[in-house]
Amino acid sequence: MNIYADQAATTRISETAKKAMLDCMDKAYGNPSSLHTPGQTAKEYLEAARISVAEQIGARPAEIYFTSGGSESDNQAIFSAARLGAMKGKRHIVSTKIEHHAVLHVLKRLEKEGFEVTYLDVHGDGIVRPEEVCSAIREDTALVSVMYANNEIGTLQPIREVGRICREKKVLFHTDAVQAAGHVSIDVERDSVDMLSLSGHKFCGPRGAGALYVKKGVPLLNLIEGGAQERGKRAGTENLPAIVGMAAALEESCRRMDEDGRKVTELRERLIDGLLRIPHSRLNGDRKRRLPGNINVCFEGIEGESLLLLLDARGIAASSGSACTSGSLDPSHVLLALGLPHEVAHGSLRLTIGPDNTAEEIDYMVENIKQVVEYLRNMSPVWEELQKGERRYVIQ
Amino acid sequence: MNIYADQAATTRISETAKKAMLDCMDKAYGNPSSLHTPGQTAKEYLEAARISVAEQIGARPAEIYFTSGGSESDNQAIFSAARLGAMKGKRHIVSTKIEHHAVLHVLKRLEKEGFEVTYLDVHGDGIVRPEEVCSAIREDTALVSVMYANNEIGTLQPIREVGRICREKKVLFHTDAVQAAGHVSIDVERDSVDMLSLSGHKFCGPRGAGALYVKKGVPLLNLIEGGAQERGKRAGTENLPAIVGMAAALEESCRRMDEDGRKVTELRERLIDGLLRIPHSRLNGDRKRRLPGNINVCFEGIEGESLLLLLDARGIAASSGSACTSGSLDPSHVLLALGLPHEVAHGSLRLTIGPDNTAEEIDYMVENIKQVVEYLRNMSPVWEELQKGERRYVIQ
Amino acid sequence: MLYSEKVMDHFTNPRNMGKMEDADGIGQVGNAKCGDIMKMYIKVKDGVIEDVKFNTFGCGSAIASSSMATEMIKGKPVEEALKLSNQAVVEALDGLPANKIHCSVLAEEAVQAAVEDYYKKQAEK
Amino acid sequence: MLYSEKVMDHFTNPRNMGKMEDADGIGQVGNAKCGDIMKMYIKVKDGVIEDVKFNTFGCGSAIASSSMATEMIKGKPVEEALKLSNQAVVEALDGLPANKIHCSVLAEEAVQAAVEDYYKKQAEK
Ligand SMILES: Cc1ncc(COP(=O)(O)O)c(C=O)c1O
Ligand SMILES: Cc1ncc(COP(=O)(O)O)c(C=O)c1O
Repeated sequence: MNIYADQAATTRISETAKKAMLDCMDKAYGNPSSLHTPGQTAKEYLEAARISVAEQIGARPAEIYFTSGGSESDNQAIFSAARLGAMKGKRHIVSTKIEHHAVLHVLKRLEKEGFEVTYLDVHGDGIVRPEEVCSAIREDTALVSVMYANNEIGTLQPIREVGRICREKKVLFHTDAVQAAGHVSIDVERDSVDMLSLSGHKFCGPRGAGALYVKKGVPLLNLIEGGAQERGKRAGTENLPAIVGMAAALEESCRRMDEDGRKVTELRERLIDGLLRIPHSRLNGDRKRRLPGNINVCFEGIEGESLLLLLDARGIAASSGSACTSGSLDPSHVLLALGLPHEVAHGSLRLTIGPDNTAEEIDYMVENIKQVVEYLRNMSPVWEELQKGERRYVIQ
Repeated sequence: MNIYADQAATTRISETAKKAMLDCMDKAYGNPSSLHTPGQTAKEYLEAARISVAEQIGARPAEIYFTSGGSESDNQAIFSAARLGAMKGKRHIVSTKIEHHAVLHVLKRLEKEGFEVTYLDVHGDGIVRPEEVCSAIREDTALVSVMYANNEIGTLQPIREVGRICREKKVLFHTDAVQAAGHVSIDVERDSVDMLSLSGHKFCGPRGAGALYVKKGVPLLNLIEGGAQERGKRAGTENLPAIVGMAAALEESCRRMDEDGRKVTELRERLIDGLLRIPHSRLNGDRKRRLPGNINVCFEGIEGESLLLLLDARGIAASSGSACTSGSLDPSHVLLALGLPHEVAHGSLRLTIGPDNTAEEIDYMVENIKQVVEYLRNMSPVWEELQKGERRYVIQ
Repeated sequence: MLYSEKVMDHFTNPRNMGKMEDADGIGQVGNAKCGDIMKMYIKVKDGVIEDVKFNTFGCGSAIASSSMATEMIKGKPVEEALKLSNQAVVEALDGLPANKIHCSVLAEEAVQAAVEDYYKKQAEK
Repeated sequence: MLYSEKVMDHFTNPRNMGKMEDADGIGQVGNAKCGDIMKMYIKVKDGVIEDVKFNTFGCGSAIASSSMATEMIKGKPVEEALKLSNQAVVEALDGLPANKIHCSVLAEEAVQAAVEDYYKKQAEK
């Protein structure tokens, strides 16, 4: 059996999105900046995609800027807000400990430039507390950036509450909704969001297209300078087939959201139940307030990369927050932010599923993960120490 | 007849590139950063594309960074060189008056930050003089950026000579080869280039993928921060299908370069000959040292946008350096750099053709352009003045 | 599309295009450097614009604006022609792109220049 | 692939994996915090490593390095085992990714620790 359970890394492109791309390559081969008919046809495709993407998140078309993906959207939003803030003497940013690197590494660079960043705790459940956002905001806060849903542990952040607080305090609010878009309901009005990032390939759209929502009236600086595309805010010939494919995928995902969400949540619960039957295992992140398709568990006494590779040998494609998968020495900053000790964080497994996964696949995964965990524990000197009582269990 | 003669704006994707993309979507759907088999397969596709692109320009695979397109490559190269230069007190840049906006607008922003930029003249023929590059270089020159081939008038710049000078003077040399790649021979070693930008959709590859060559040992700063993709220099999930499509298209273009170049040059000459038979018309840019597929002419007494729209009505998709096509008030900075007065620059027409264009199409274009120019001149008060002798002809 | 159907219609089939040998008033506005010149000819009889012609060097919307303006003033008393506003031209064309509004202004000015020229010539008679 | 075929072979079919009840020397190196612990058991007869076993908590290359190291010292005199270098392990595995070289170092250290433990126990006898 071959199971792709790493949909948070990237999804397979849907037939709908692929068809939209091919149609676009065929019929809208011109450059949207060109005045002739092929160019103007391309422009029509572009603006139709903009209307469609805007609709799915409750925005106006003129508030949507197309980018090359989630990382670029995050970079542009945060750098822009920071630089504009600095012009008014605001050099403080509020964010969380569990943001994606596309946010964290921008914040690190801003810190080097003299910005001060408050990284909010997410407690044991992986969820930021609105009241802590509130008290972190200062006179000189240029931006609050809190992700909509976490990519590792799937926790949904209280965006509506954070948005309301920022609106009240008149502080710019950005949310990285790369993992949320197409999976949970987003409404920039309801959520009081000023800037929002999303990325096509996380909801069965193509890679290479993303969007940045910027509320009307909120100024935006370029990350990429040059031509007048995207109303002068993002230079470069538009990646039209990917943009059109992304719009089609987002429309489809949002249309099916309720139905798919129910189905996937059910699969997720079945998977979590099965995995937690393995002794000394734990679910990372709040069980309820999480993305429909995210399962993140730790198994004490084993290391994630070897788990992952053995599962791969059995046809299961998964992910881990183990240090070894990242090339760094520390395991995932997200798992550490939950308060997990290093040795336990090394033993994490992330399964991210979608509506194309089946109950049969879930059961296959449970059974095989159980076997592999057992096998690895048998060869693990850490597990030996735990069993002999020479080391204390962290997970009971 | 429907003729696409705006290939410098964007090309139609080739069947080869499209097939490569579809194959990639199908077989390499994983994220190259993932450890499992689908991820590692994707990684193999990615590295194969890198090897292929490197080969076509005489580079090593480790010197190729994939980006979202030409604009991003230009931005990263120039911002990086400037910021690194500034750290050593070097705040001067040498470039030309005819660079693409993706270069010029970056330079404008750097000027605002206190950099000094020397914009070299390109004389009447649209070609920069190596000796002028040489004498413009100063002790504090951080970068020389000269495009390989111009996008409007197609002139080929003396990159080899400029490269040699920069190497001798130990100044970093970047070239925007977006219009050149796949059309004329590029070799980063032979040309002594330190950084080079290219963009997939200009040689029948897909939109949304570009590359930045950076010579081994030349430091590079990120434009987009985040994940560790592209050896930490360009964050964001790789747009793998587009990258793979670009590599396939570049390989094909380079393989066919000699044959196609001969064929296209012949078509170009036929087109130029035909158009120059129209009275008071001129070719912009040196006739010999130009891209095989570029024709740029001015017709005195008429305005480019109306010419363009009437040609479009006859099935000919072309471009113009007229102010009206850009939304600005001044006509193309490139035509002005040639020394053309505004009123003549307004009357420019750019036709950019490829190997899929035919001699029949060329003749159709000549005939129809002749008719439309005549029609527009008949309704032009400027033409009336010229004919009555109340205004002097600029083009004899 | 860049332009409304109306604009494209007036651009591709301009009304009243051409010169007029025995015009009672001629107005020319704009300059070639900026990319737009409009020349308007009017023939007036009993204070009414009996005929009108135009010549334009300029973009699609400049040509369409000239054409539309001539239609709007033909058969109208000169005083009324003087009141032709650029907004009226834009509306009649079902809109113009924001960066092309100046073309309609030029059309308004061309009409005014032609009428003023007519008045001047009348005064000289 | 991330790993060479050799690494994958030793990872998925580790040689000499398991515990040893009557080991003459046991070495344990690394720590769980860093994500790698190797424990190596040796049985020595007449100065020759007659049998060897390992247990490892760690990534694919850690497990493969342990496995390969055990194969390389099995049947060898203890002095020779002491000379086992991490480079030799890397070469035998047809290479390791740059950021995984530390796994081979750990394997070298685990062998040394086991041999030292054997010497110590011998001295205590
Ligand atoms: C010379 C030149 N440089 C840069 C670019 C920008 O490339 P892209 O539109 O792919 O970002 C273009 C084309 O638009 C170009 O012709
Ligand atoms: C939460 C989050 N933000 C940002 C990104 C970056 O998106 P992309 O890889 O499309 O640039 C990702 C995915 O990698 C993500 O999961």
